[in-house]
Amino acid sequence: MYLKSSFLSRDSRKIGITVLVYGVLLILFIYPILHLVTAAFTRDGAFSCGNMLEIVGNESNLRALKNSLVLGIAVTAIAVPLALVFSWLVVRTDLHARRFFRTALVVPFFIPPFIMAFAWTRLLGNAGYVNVFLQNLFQLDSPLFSIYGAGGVILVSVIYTYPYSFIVLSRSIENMGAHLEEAALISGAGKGRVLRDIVLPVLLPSVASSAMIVFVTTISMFGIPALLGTPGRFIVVTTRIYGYIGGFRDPNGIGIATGLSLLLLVIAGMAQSVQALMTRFDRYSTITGKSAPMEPVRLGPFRLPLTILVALFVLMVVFGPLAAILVTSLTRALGLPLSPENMTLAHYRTLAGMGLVQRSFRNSLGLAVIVPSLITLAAVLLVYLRRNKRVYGHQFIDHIVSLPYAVPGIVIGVAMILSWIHPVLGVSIYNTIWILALAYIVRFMIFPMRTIDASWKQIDSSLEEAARISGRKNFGVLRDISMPLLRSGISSGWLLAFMPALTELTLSILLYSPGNETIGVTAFNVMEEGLVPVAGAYAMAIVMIVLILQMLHGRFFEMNRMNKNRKKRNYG
Amino acid sequence: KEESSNGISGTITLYTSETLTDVQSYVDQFELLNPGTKVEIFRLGTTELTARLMTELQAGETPADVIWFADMALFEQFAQDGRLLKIQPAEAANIPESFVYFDGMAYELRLIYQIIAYNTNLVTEKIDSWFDLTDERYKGKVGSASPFVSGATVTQVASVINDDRLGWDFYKKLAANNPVVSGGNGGIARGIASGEYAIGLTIDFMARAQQEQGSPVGYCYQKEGAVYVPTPAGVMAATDNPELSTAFINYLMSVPGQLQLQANGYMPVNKNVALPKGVPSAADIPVLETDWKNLAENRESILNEYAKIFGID
Amino acid sequence: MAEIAISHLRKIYGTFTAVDDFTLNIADGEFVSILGPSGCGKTTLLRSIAGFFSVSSGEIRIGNAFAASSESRIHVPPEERNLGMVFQSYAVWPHMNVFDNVAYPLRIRKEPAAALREKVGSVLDLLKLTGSEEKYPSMMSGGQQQRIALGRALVMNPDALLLDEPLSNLDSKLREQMRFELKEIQRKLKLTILYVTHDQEEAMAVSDRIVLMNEGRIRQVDNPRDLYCRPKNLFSACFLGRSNKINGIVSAVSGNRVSLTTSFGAEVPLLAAQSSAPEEGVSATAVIRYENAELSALGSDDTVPACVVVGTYLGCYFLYEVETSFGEFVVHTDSSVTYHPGDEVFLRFTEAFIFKDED
Amino acid sequence: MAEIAISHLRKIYGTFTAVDDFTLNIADGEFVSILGPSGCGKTTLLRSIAGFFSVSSGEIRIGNAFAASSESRIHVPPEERNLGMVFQSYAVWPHMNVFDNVAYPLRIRKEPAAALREKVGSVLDLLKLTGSEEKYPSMMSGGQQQRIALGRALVMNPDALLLDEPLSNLDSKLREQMRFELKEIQRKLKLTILYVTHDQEEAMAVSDRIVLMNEGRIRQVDNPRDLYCRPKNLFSACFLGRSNKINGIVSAVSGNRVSLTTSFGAEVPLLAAQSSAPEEGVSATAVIRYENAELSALGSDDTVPACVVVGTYLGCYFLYEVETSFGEFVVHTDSSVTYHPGDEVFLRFTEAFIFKDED
Ligand SMILES: Nc1ncnc2c1ncn2[C@@H]1O[C@H](COP(=O)(O)OP(=O)(O)OP(=O)(O)O)[C@@H](O)[C@H]1O
Ligand SMILES: Nc1ncnc2c1ncn2[C@@H]1O[C@H](COP(=O)(O)OP(=O)(O)OP(=O)(O)O)[C@@H](O)[C@H]1O
Ligand SMILES: [Mg+2]
Ligand SMILES: [Mg+2]
Repeated sequence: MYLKSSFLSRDSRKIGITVLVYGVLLILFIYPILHLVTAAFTRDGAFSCGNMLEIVGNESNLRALKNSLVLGIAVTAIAVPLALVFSWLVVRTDLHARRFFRTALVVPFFIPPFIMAFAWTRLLGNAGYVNVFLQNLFQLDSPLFSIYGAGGVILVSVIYTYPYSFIVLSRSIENMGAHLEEAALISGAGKGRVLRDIVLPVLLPSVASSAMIVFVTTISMFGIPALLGTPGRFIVVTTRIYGYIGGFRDPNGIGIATGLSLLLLVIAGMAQSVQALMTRFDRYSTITGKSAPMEPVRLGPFRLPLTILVALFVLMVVFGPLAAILVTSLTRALGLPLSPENMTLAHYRTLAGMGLVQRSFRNSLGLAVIVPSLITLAAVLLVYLRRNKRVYGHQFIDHIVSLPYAVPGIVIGVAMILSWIHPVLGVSIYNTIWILALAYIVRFMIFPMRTIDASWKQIDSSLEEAARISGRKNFGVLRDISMPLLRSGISSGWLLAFMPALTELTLSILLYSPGNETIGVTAFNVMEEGLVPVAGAYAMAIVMIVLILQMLHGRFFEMNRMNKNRKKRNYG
Repeated sequence: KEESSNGISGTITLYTSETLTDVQSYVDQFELLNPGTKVEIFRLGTTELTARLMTELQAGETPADVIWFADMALFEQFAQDGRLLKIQPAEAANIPESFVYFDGMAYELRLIYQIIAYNTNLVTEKIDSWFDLTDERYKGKVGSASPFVSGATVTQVASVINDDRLGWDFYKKLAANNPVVSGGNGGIARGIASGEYAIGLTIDFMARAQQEQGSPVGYCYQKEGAVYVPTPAGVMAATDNPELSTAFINYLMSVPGQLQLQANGYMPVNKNVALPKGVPSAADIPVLETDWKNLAENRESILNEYAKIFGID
Repeated sequence: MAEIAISHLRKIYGTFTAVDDFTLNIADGEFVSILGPSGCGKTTLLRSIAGFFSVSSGEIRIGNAFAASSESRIHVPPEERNLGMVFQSYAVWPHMNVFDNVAYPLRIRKEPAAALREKVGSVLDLLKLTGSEEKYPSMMSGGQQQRIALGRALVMNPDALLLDEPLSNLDSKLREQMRFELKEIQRKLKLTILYVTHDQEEAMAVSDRIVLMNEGRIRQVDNPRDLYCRPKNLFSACFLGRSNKINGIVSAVSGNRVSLTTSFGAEVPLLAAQSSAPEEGVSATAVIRYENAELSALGSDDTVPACVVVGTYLGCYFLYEVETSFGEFVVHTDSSVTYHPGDEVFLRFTEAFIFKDED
Repeated sequence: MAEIAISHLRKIYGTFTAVDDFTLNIADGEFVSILGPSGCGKTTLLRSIAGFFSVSSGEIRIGNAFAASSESRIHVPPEERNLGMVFQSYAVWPHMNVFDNVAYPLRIRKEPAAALREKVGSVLDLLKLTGSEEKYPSMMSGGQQQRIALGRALVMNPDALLLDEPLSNLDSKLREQMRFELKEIQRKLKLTILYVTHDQEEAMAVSDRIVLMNEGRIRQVDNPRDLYCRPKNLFSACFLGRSNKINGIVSAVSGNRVSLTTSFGAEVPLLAAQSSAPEEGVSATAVIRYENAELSALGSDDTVPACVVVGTYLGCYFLYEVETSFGEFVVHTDSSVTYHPGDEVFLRFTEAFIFKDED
């Protein structure tokens, strides 16, 4: 009977799919990580727990571990709520100029982190514009405050990470029909309560996912803690890791470094589990079979004050650093007072002159288009298989794909070298651009996985069921119903992967090869030359290009949104 | 396939932490002088460079033919492990004996020192001593690279603790002035130029570069002695093109190469090449004695001690 | 405890006018139902009163304060209007269990825990949801979810309740109990209730007044009985109850005896309801409710012959479809007498609403 | 074009049994309605037939092939069952406009464009949605969205249709037309239809058979008339129609004349419906439909005195609440005669369903 056969083939297909999926995950994700594990548990060629013992035996490491955790938690606890409030304001309310704010608030994400860090020292450092201004204002002989230390690291990290959450949340809030909020309003809840009692918990999947991303980003980040933390005696695990790799020349350096990285992996794994645990129920359908209209919530008397607050934030956090970078890129040389005669466009000319720069733009743009598209597609399929239990052990997939993002770039870089330096299956990708592509795929897979999984949790299953009862088969349903409804998750996942793929540094610098320089590497080298103004110009160029892309993408997006609004089309 | 006059040809890869444009200028000239040759530059900061090199070696192969960066200890280790090729470039005759390391496995190509630089807008007093760094006036405005990032600073530590005028006490005093210990020398130079730090320890040519760009930067060779930062260059034993590799190092020691270096603001080693203007000769620069042996043996404990003093452990 | 005064309300979506020039005063403690075809603007009306969007024009007063006024650009936010509402789409919160959903309005009002538990408990009891407190909406049936929504509105005692088809997914038993309870609560608390429903009988049973809407406009406002017995226009006559329509020329009028000549030339003797007064010669439409015609085995001067096509049993009565000289006709008789397809019968019209056709 | 055979179906959610030991054979082309209190398992039943989850036990055959069987671990996915379904929660796709929503099933079947446009057009026309083709669901009213869902099910011609309260949010006029159309389509295409509704009259009007469910189990399956006139148990008697309940001891039985003595000692003279045969002396419950009692001004031996409490006007008839010696009682009379609160009247019972109480 055809029924029976179809039933049997289902089972065998499941086995096939499982083998395929885990095969790929094994090669791409687990194999490199295994190198780290072996490195961590090896001493002069033999298995040993020496590294681990040494790690836990050294209270500096433990302190660093504590700091990393504190940092991660603090940053997550600040950045995510901030992002949620902003998302709600710019998407669901009648805030003034919300379209503009919506773009502006993402800009910090477009500035390469190490340049961002430099910009912040220019702003808030001892000789930063702000401090200098205040000093002159109050006639102080020493700077008013310092960004060196835990406070500074947290501040800048928050500013650096909130866009991750904002990008995810602002999109998923779009799918939330008005009626859930309206029901709370009519029950007498004020705007704040609506946000806390309804929006936050209903969007929990997206909130938790973005929190997870922010947390992992923070604990595995090197640039900011190194630049702002070390001077303030605030040492985190990643700084230690770099110390072991760079500073000591003792043969166990790498081993201990990877050992520490494994600790980060474990922490990230826990975060992943917490996130999964928080959102294990199906209580979050915001996209249901009954569409609700989406009137923006009216802020009433708060409208103007809130607009001003957001504007101030944008001014300080977004345009502040941009301005700092712009000024730097226009001054003839560092440290010269800001006066017309010190201004020049020479650095931009220098930049345009460098063949290297153009080459790296080409390389990076290529990577930044291919990689996100690939992994977003892959993520859709993976999440689909996982949700429909088409693979055995589906619960492990999430953990596996988030591993490579949890360790500092330099470490995963080392792992990638060890994995791919020799030809695998006859193909050698080492010293080609493809090792970079591969590394990015492995490292950024977590983004689309998390965002798509989250927005899938918000689709009411009846919508897919309706397609199936209409006679559509699995992937048909995926294409016709799920994918369009996943729009938010897909686009945010793509964007989250796009930026780092464009400007990634720590990983690329280990894996690039002559001829395959990336924007990050080149910008970094230019910086190293002491050609700071040129680096500034470089950063401005990057931001400009990304903004233009974003505009186009936005235009396109706008267009959808506009005719969406014209037809008052939206999900809920 | 065309061959250059002296019969060398092919492609080699150079691993270096020298600044990119400088290296590029040497390579361009070299390729011009030796048509049919190609030198691929792989430029990284010392930390990443060593990390990559070590990893590659651990995995059993590296594309590197010539290596050139400021990590004497690593070179020493390589020399012992026989990872370096013993070469006799003709030009070696023109450079002082002291700059030939591990009898011909590595060579010094130009001299750099870690010195004290300062921002001329913020520092008006005459600066000439290590102890200017411990001056109350500059509390919180002193910058220094971290030994966990900068090989030069490791050398510095090994030298300072070896000098009885300074020693660990100096660092304790310095720490009391709570300096900013972070990143590499490049960052410190930038910081000084931008005024982030009033004064700090960095490499002389970096200070010079900032000066040339027009930044308000001054520098001095400490009267107690600057830190001489050896930056060896050598040929990997595993290279598949020893001739070209040797030729490249030979070029760097030759007059044209040294002139190029000098033009970039470095102190040449070739006795037939004059110093850049405004730069004292190596003879006139007091230098601290570096205890390489101690460093090689107690590197970890030394760095830990340093880290403890500056609270960056 | 508030009257609601709506005047010249208009709501335009893009180019589409959903509610148009809507003026209505709802007295304090009055129970007003809104009837109208699907898509006529009922929900939009309720949403404007709740204040989820600013009206395109017109004004709304709740109690004696302006809630919304387009010209003086007033807009009181929903949370300050102290209204209760049941959404047509339930809008139960997926992340809260039944208890929390219902308790929410009280939590907002900082109700002490004990009183809260007690109130919610009694409401859930009333809604037959006791025992499901811990369940989440996704584990509830459609009707149960609707009851959660209802409970949420009942538990708070607002000035006025806006109910948008609150019982549409409940079985008739439950529905009847609920509407009875609603009526009780309203009497007790003197609630003003604006009630949207598609169940005419329900509307008749509970309402003080019924508003009949079509295409965003009011067609008639009256107490149930007058609305049913004295429809002011063709729409009202047709929309309420179930009826037959006959088009023709008024051929003779004596008192309320009217005879209509259809296009097929058939003579139809009718008893005009007092509400409508046709003149001879005009072309008119007669609306005859199913129950305003009788079938009998023997004819007389005021009957027309007919032939039974089919009879449908509807519990307490029969519905007969008969064939006449002027087309199909449906009659509604109690289940005592039964006819069979093909029976020759006679049709008497006891009351008809006759309206002059406007052309 | 397929019969559906369900045997011993059971669906358990965690610990809660939503459908229990459900056995039913639906003939090819039969129109079966499901009535039952909210939360009794109707939707769950439909969803098991559709195949959205695997049943806990029992089996389902569609046509002559197994669709689901717990012991032989068969589960045919929904897309291979060729059924049409209207979801209680509509399940209209928010990202498709009205036309695309309705056209989707045809697109899957690779319907040629012209035929597709034509079919969808006619369905939309039937649903009074013409002109809204381009609108998106969020711009539609509740009822309009429900019609989209209905259209999607009607446009494809499946072997069987599963309709879950498909008309609950439509006004009565539209509802009547729709159910008429449904019946037509079913007749034309010989569709098998499983129809969930809360509107008993609707069920009566359209169904060949009605399934009465309670708490996941079948209580009675019958054709509308028998179900209404011959309830097999107290639940059926009470659930269908609207009725009064009287508890008491059967004090006298002669033929179908039964008199019941209530706890207050009141004597109630009843006419037992043939379906139920009580014996003397047992305690029993009598169910008397509103329409199975009459009010008259003058009494006789088979009447009991009563006093009018309140009369409610319900369009085609009156509902009188009267006070009797055995409590409140509701009667249902046509609107010809009217009584007023306080009037002394007499109550006659024309038919009662009497069931022995099980204890
Ligand atoms: N956001 C919108 N954009 C455009 N038109 C809309 C929008 N919302 C509703 N409409 C239209 O306004 C009209 C009234 O909608 P409303 O929901 O008030 O109808 P309703 O009377 O509640 O109908 P139902 O009884 O089906 O719920 C409908 O024709 C609908 O198509
Ligand atoms: N996922 C679930 N988990 C637990 N219980 C559930 C779940 N879904 C439904 N139920 C319970 O199963 C019972 C039957 O649900 P179902 O939706 O079939 O009722 P229904 O007959 O359709 O009611 P209604 O007429 O209100 O739609 C309900 O009591 C409901 O609480
Ligand atoms: Mg509505
Ligand atoms: Mg249901």
